[in-house]
Amino acid sequence: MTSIQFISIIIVIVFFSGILISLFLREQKSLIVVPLWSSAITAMLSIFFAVELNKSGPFLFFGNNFIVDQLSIYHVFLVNIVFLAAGIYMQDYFAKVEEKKGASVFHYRRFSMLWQAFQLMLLVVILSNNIGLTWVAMEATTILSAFLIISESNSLSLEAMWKYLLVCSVGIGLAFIGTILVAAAGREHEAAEHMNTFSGLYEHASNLNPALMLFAFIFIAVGYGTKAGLAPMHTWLPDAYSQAPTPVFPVFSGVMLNAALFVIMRYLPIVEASMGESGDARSILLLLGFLSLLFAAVFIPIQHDLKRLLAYSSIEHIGIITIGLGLGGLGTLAALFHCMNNLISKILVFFSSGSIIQEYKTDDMRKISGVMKRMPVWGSAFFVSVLVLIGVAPFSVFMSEFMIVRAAFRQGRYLLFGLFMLGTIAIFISMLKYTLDMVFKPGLEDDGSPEKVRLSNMIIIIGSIAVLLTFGLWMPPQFLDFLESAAAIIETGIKI
Amino acid sequence: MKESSLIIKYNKSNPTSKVPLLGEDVFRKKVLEMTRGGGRVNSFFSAENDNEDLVLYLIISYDARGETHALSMKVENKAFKSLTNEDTQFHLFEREIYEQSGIRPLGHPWLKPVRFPGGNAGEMDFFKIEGREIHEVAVGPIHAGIIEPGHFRFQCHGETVYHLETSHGYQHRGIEKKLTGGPYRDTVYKMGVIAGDSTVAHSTAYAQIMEAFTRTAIPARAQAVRAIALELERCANHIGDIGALSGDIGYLSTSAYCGRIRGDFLNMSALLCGNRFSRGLVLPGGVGADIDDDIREQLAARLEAGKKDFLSAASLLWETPSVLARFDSTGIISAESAERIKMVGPAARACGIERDVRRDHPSGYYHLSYIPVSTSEMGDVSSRAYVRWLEVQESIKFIEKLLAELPVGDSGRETGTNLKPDSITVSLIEGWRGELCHTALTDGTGRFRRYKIVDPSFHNWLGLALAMRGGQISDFPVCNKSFNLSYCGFDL
Amino acid sequence: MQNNLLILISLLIILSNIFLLGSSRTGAMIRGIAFQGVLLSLLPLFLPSESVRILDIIILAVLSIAIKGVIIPHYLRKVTRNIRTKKELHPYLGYSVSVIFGLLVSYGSFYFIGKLPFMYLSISPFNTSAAFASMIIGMFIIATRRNIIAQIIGYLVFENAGFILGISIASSQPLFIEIGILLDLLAGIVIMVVAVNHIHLYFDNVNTDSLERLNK
Amino acid sequence: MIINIIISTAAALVFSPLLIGIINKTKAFFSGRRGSPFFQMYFDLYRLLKKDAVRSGTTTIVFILAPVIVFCCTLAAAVLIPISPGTGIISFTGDFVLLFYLLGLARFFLIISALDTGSSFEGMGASREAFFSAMAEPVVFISILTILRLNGTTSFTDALGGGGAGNWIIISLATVPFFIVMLAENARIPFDDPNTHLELTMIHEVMILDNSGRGLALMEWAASIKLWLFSLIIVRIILPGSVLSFLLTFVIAVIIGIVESVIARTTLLKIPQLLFSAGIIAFLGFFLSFSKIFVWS
Repeated sequence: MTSIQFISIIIVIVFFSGILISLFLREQKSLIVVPLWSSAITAMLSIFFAVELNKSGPFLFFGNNFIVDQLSIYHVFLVNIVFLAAGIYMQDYFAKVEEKKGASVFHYRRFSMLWQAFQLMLLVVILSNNIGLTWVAMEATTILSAFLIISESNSLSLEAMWKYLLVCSVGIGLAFIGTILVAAAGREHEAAEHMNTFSGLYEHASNLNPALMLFAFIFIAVGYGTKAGLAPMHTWLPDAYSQAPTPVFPVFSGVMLNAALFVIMRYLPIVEASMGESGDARSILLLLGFLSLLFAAVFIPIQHDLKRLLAYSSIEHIGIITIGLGLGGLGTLAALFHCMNNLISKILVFFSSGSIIQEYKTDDMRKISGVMKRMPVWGSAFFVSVLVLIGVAPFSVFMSEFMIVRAAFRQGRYLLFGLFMLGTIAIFISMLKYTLDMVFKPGLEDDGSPEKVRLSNMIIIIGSIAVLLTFGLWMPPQFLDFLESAAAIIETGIKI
Repeated sequence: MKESSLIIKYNKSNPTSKVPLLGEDVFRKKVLEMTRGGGRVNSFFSAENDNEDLVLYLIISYDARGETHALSMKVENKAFKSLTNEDTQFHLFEREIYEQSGIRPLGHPWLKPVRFPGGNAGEMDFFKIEGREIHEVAVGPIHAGIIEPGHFRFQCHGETVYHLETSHGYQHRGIEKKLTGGPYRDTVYKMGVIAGDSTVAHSTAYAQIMEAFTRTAIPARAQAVRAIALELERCANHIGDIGALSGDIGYLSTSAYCGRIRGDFLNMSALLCGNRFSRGLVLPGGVGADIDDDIREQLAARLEAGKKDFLSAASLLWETPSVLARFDSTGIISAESAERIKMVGPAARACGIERDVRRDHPSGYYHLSYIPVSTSEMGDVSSRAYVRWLEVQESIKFIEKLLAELPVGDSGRETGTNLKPDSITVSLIEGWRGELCHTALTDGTGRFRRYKIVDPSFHNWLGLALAMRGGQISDFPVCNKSFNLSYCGFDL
Repeated sequence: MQNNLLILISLLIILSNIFLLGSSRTGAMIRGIAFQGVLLSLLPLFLPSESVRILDIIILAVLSIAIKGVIIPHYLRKVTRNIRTKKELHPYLGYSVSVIFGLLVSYGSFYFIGKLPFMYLSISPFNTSAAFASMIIGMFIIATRRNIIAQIIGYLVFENAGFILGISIASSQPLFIEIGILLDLLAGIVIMVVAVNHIHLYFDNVNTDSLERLNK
Repeated sequence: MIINIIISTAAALVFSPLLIGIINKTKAFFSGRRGSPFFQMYFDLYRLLKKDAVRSGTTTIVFILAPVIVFCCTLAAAVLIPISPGTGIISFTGDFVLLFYLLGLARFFLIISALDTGSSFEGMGASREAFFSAMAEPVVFISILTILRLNGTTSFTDALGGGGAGNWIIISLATVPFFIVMLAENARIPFDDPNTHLELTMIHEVMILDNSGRGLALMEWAASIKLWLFSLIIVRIILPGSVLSFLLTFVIAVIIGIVESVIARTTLLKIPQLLFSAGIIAFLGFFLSFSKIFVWS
């Protein structure tokens, strides 16, 4: 697989050169363009990977430290799409910020470098086959993203950063202990050489000590779950969201949370296989997922802060994905589908709300009203995105949620089904109420200046709405195939 | 009403008539206005004027502006309305006025003797806390160690101190009274023993007063020597205190070494003038001993050695956890309390208050050369020790600089014997314990009508009492040592 | 003898945990955590290891002593000096209670961890239970202390727990992963220290009481 | 038997003041002084014994008797410790209780003689002594129980007077807290400063503030015998099989000197914490002495 190695080297070079170029650039504008290119190139290359994958099936490279399969490529693609969208949005956002504050070049340079390093580390998390390497890269994302929160330096963002650092570090520490326990389970096995890789572990999963694996999975689920924002370890998330600059949101919400969940997806088949498909590990995920849904349902109605509201909505969706994983079967497919839907809707909602907040200079929802009149484009984008998020019918989020409900129903878990419906309905009502008030209630008089939306942003808005609608109404069969093979990896593990 | 106070120049005498003499109400209003505006009372005392009427003089200074004001008040019926209830810093001054002149501050909350000029020291109504479980511990006037006499009365509950009251007067020598009618030939020697460890500071204050009255300008070289002697005195005492503090907590090495190093610094003073406590060095008009090149080199060499020894011995303190654990949070006095009672010197600077006469009201060589103010923040024993540690280093640096740039010229000249009649002058000096304030008034014949001395201990004893509140009675010795206040300087 | 040494080190780790729980001064805590770091780094040297990896183990031990015993404590000491915090004021739980908690956790983990079904994997059950005790104690310190430096130290204790566990039951990680783990820890601490400096700048103190505006 | 008693008594009486001399010499060395001679305490005792005592008017017979009782009880306790293998005088189940209750009796008389003077300082000292010794006692008992378990015997003097050593980890877990308690019981830094003159901070010294002459000599001597007793116990715990191990008490004196030189005295508030920590170490040792992970050899 030399071509693959070649391409991955290109990716690494792209990132490192991006970081290095940032060191020498003096212009703020060019500084925020650089990350754009690196994510664009990587997104394109991930399509190449996907094509390669269709030809040859999953494969390892760089020894057996990295792995490419449908699951990882799916996530690589998603990650880079979000980074790309965020990169495009960033151009506009920072131009406006610049008018207000006049941040220094140093500021932008730091931001650009961190951004790319963060992106690179996320790629390592997703593509890594080595359980230790996964952990190391995950910890690195924690550290790097802490600086992204603080890029607007004030006392509140410091507080958020501190909480984020501490809670996530502890969470990652728990994941480390889980990783060690898995490694220990692998150690007693003959083929100890390969037992610190996901592929190797799955190969010998049935010989692993089941008690130890379950014990380890608890640590892993709680540890990486902290990073994913699963309740009750979610406490850092609303604070970090409310303080991070807008372009960073979807990266947090979509990418980092998904990446953390992705690691759990990697472990899930191994643990289940070692325990003879007893479903205990899935129950843990179900529990965490429902707790998240519950927390979101309780906290969303009492929020006044728009960013915090969206943070809790993130927790809800992560919870839904986890529930899907916990259900298994159709649920797994739905969970993967939901990953994408969630991500794209997050792009839409975060950018539109970010623009609203930037315009109104407050994130208190009680002070925002008449959005539709004042900024029709972003306003309608925001309204649509909220509709998507709460699962209104023709959009794809509805579809994936519906699939999960169906999976629960099919498995005869009626209590689960009921709870799920209750939670989503509570969130539906309260979010809709807030949004209607914000968007349609007559607000302060217009200051006359018409809303200016860049072409690139229009493309993001229209593109993401189109994708959401398309996938809601009609699933392309190639995509379904791809998704099914990715779900099969979660269900039955990697086969090489 | 506009010019209702006289701005005092430190090295000049001012006609007493220029000090505005106000009626009680105006005075009261004006004074409270000044204290609210950041004024700090340096001295408040009674004196007679030519008609043998009693007049209250108030010396008050603004540290931020570097100004010192004087104003006075006519007393009628030997009584005035107490200012203590409005501002705590008048408390002890008013007690002193009552004791010295019989002028009663009406409504004073705590009118008790200060120095017991008639004998019977210590016989008074101590503040008492009632309660079955409260017990009283009386310590002194005779102590187990070799220290000065003073009485402490603790109101305790178990080991916790609720209140400490200090009572002095066992060393009352009537110095102020003896100075009246002066200056005499022995006055300068009396100045040297107001507080035996602050000889240079008190002598310098006196010398500046004499120079102001006789309009003598003293050469820069003499001023430099005074500054060197003052800083040497500061070093010696601070080092001794750091040693004594570590001795109190049983930390032997620093205690033993600092004890010796203090001796080294005292010997440097001896090298300057032949006396380890610099007696007779500072004289009105100049200094009693000049620094020749030989002494200068020797002094520099000894200073270098002393500095090295001190740094190695005292830095141990900040590296030993058990020492820090003992010092930290022991005897805390908050910055608010310290500001309220207007503490001075290292004790105030340990609370984070930047108050240093050398910077705020410089005189002598401090006009020409700046010495940084060292502060710490916590207001506990640790901070007080730390401020001393910083100050010693600054002082050594200062002396080194002075030795290198010692101005050429005379070491002094004669002052005349004719003092300007009917004048007032004030001298503020930052002794090692803090600000000391000498105020002198001359009568029509050029003799001292009144010579008022305020030692830093006068401001700070109450600080010790406040620092003990809520503390452990077993912390008292180390807390007391961290203030290291003078008994005789208070008792005068 | 080797067994005894392992036990001694674990014992000292437990004692240092208890010391950390009981000490109120950040200086003392930093000393304690440095001591613990050095102890941990010595652990792999006493393992009955495959002789092939002896060089790896020595490199790891040296690196770990440098990072956990020297660099991190140095950083912490520097920031402590910088922000002039000396003492932890009123933790959420008293020191004696904390110490008793630490004792109970240590005894409890010794009792329960030994009963887990996979303990045959561990080199010494004593080490493993010390690791689990450290983990809980680390989280306890983070949760009950207001002082930020104390929280960082709690995090270090927690990380150390992972290190001990890794050594005592899964000693065959490749070297580069181990080094990555150490560097991650170092980077994490460095940014925490940077954060502390910033927090000090903005809040004028480093107690998390002042960090409570974002609650809800 | 008689010989043993004579040897133990003589050793306690003769060697104990030397311990104080060694400690002081060590401290002097660390603070760069020459220090008082090794035998200074003997001279002091001689001088004091020659002198008659001055008594405060408020004191009663208790105050007169106390020094004698304190001295006798401490000496009796010291004699119970075998100074080499096989020189134990008594041996029965729980004999260490007798030993420590003799010391307790001594302390009781020390306290009530201090209270007898009616001085507020001595009252404070007495209350501190009572409080801290109550905290120190359990630590001593736990460490001794650990030692008994290690030796598989129920008699402390048997455990000290022979038998084999156990696991050194557990022995150190018993000895370290015992050493800490020794510092507390003998009024050494960090618990108390034997050299201080500050009556408000003293614990032991303040209680004998009113004693003078012979009474003071007995009190001081008793204090040094107590130090001898504790250091002998430690030495016998570490090296129970050795004949000349009592000479190691001098090494312990040096260690005490070093400890006193490098750390400062702690605040009284922290003393319970310190003793508490000692108790934790002792308890850890006791707990481990039951555990099966140590392969006993």
